[in-house]
Amino acid sequence: MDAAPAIELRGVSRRYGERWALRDLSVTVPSGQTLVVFGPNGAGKSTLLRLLASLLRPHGGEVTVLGESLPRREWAVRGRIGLLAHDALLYRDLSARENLRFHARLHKQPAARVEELLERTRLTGRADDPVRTLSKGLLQRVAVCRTILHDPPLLLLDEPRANLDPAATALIEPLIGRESGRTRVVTSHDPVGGLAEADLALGLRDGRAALLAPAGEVDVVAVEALYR
Amino acid sequence: MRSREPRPMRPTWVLLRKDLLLERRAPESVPAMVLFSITTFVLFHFGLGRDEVEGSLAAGVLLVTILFAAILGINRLFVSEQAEGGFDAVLLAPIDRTALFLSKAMALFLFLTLVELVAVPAFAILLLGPSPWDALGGLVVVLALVNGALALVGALVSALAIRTRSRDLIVPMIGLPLLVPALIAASRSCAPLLAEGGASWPAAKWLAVLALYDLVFGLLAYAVFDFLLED
Amino acid sequence: MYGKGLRALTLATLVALTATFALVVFWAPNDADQGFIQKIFYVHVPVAIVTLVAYVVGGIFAFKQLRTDDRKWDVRSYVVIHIALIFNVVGLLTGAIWAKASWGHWWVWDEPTLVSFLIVFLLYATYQPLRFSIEDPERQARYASVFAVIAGAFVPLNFMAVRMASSLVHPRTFATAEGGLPGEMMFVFLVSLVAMSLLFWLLVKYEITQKNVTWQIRALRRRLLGDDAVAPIGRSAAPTIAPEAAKPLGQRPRVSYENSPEARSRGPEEIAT
Amino acid sequence: MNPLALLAAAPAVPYEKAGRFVAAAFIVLFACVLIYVAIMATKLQRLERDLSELNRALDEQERAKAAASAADEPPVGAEAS
Repeated sequence: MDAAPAIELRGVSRRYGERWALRDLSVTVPSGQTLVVFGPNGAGKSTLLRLLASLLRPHGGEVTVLGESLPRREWAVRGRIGLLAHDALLYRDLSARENLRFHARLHKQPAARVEELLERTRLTGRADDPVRTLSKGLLQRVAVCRTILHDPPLLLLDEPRANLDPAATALIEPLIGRESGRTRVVTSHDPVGGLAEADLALGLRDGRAALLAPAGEVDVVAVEALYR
Repeated sequence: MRSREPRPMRPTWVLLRKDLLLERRAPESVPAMVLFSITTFVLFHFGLGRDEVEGSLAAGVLLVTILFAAILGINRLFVSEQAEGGFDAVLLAPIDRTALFLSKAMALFLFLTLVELVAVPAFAILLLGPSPWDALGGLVVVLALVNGALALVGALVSALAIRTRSRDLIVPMIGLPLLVPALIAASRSCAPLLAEGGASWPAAKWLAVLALYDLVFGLLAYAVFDFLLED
Repeated sequence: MYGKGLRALTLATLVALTATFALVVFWAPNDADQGFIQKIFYVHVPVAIVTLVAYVVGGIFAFKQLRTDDRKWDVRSYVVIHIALIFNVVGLLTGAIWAKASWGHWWVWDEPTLVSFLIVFLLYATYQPLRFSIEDPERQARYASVFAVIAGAFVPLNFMAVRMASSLVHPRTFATAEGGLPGEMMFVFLVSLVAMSLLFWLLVKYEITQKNVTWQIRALRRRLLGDDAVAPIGRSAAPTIAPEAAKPLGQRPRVSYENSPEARSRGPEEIAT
Repeated sequence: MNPLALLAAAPAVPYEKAGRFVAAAFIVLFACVLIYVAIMATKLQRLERDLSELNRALDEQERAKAAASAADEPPVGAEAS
């Protein structure tokens, strides 16, 4: 991991018509660390993730991800970011293996990588059934495989543990958890769990940074205040 | 399972393979277009009150049917992307985004060819007066150019419409007027082919207009397609 | 600041229009074969030319909006196409009247300009429904610009295809083959063309000024009565965000490449298309 | 050539069949332009109403501010005036 911070936001804002989805946000995340983002729905969490993933262009301020300034050099960060959002980005009529093969070809990864990930998440049994027949938990596991298929240095996870049972969570922890050693931005509604895995905590409220401090200095009460 | 490392296929082929696999796995566009075409021939029979058609009338019936069948296909083109939030999958990949446009245009071209393999013989049997055999060569050329126009304009209009609210209205509303020049040139080229006295090669100027149309709208669509995916 | 040239432009249009009508009715010689009916031509053809040129200009403004992402081009493109649509209706009606006057029925399919005019009208009539069906103003501007660029390129192509398809019944207004127009007619035609162009430009400037005033009042209300007093913008086909408020994103990289590793090592320069 | 002579020399405007069409064409042009002006007029009215509303709001704010500043002024100020 190069010494330069993985993410640097200075005065970043994003507008939706006349409403500000993100307003004047400045955050720096050193590489290898985890930023956990708290905040009620509509506070701008998903907007922040999509902005970091170069899917949304900033309407103000500077965004530097993995040393590349967006949106000018957005092609340079493509393929180096793993986004796990509510949409699984999988084609319902194709099987898990076909989906992952498709993503592997898009990211120029060998087919062996797909097989390795299927085994690590114990999906080989259901790998050839159409994705639409899989339960939500299995679907999330396939989505996790798709997220880290191209070994991205930066992970953007939107409530990764939603509808996952403890067994599945244990399975994907080494892949997208802290011990994966990647820089991670995780959105969460669970103050205790979120703070536990965070190096840096960011509280968003109406698109502004209501709370920004290292995880150690933030207590659960401050996080819950965001939701009131 | 293939043992050797897959050659890094150009992104266009990767996307096209996926579209063809999707259509094979859950066929929805091609059968619908085929059935629609044949039903339309029956409607034309009763609508025009004629057992046989030839010359420019035959060209018109065939091409209008293909045009409207294509509208069905165009409407379904990006649905698989939109449904799964699939656009993000392509936008996140380190590929040139116009590969999506090229792959969708090629997919529609192949679907249209498949449909015409069934629809044209059906048309010949049901409605066409003169025998189609000697017209076959010319028909293949004209229909290839028409499929090109439908695929290029269709892919762009479909991408334009897919992320709006009234998407299946926008496609015919914008697509049909845009395709009028292509239809004019195509029907004027097909008319001599299906003429009563025997097929004669279409006038070169109409084929040129059709080719020019494909070229202009192909390049234009290729240039502006990226803007549709940005946010 | 949009409205400063408005008064002068209105006067110029007034002078040009009255001159046109005076010349047409009192001075222009009657056409040899069509007689007095030919006078409709002094309204129909200039309006037709202004409409087609306006559609192409709307396409050019849209292309600039795509290139610079500056919303003022979107406003101009929208207004130009909006007024061109109105002129298109006038062109169609006067064309139909001329067809009735000289050939006896309201619609003549052999008449290329009239037919291509109808097709172009059908296409551009979908411009506002398309804008209306997109909520996010950013995307609305971008999708409308893509449409305008495509439709702008469509206009000449359509005109060519339709003209080739129909036998040439339409009197060639300036074809030099039959010696074209005698001097006086050409002069009146040019005056009329100038008048119609000025009228078009006046209406465009008028609408842009009106939109600008509406935005300024909205901003003033926001400053005076605070954010909640401002009614949320309903869905509208017209651009709803003032160009100044939506700061342009500046030049966007139009870089195409095979895949990221080579691209990064090669560090391609920004290709300004 | 004084205007009167010009008028006299003008060709008569035939008002039977042909003339009516030409007149119709010009009327269509004017009709569309006037319809457009009418639409813009309604928008102008709405603008005028908004503007007057804003003026009233500004007056109220100034009155409120004036009242507020008068209220919290120390008594000294009161005797002096």
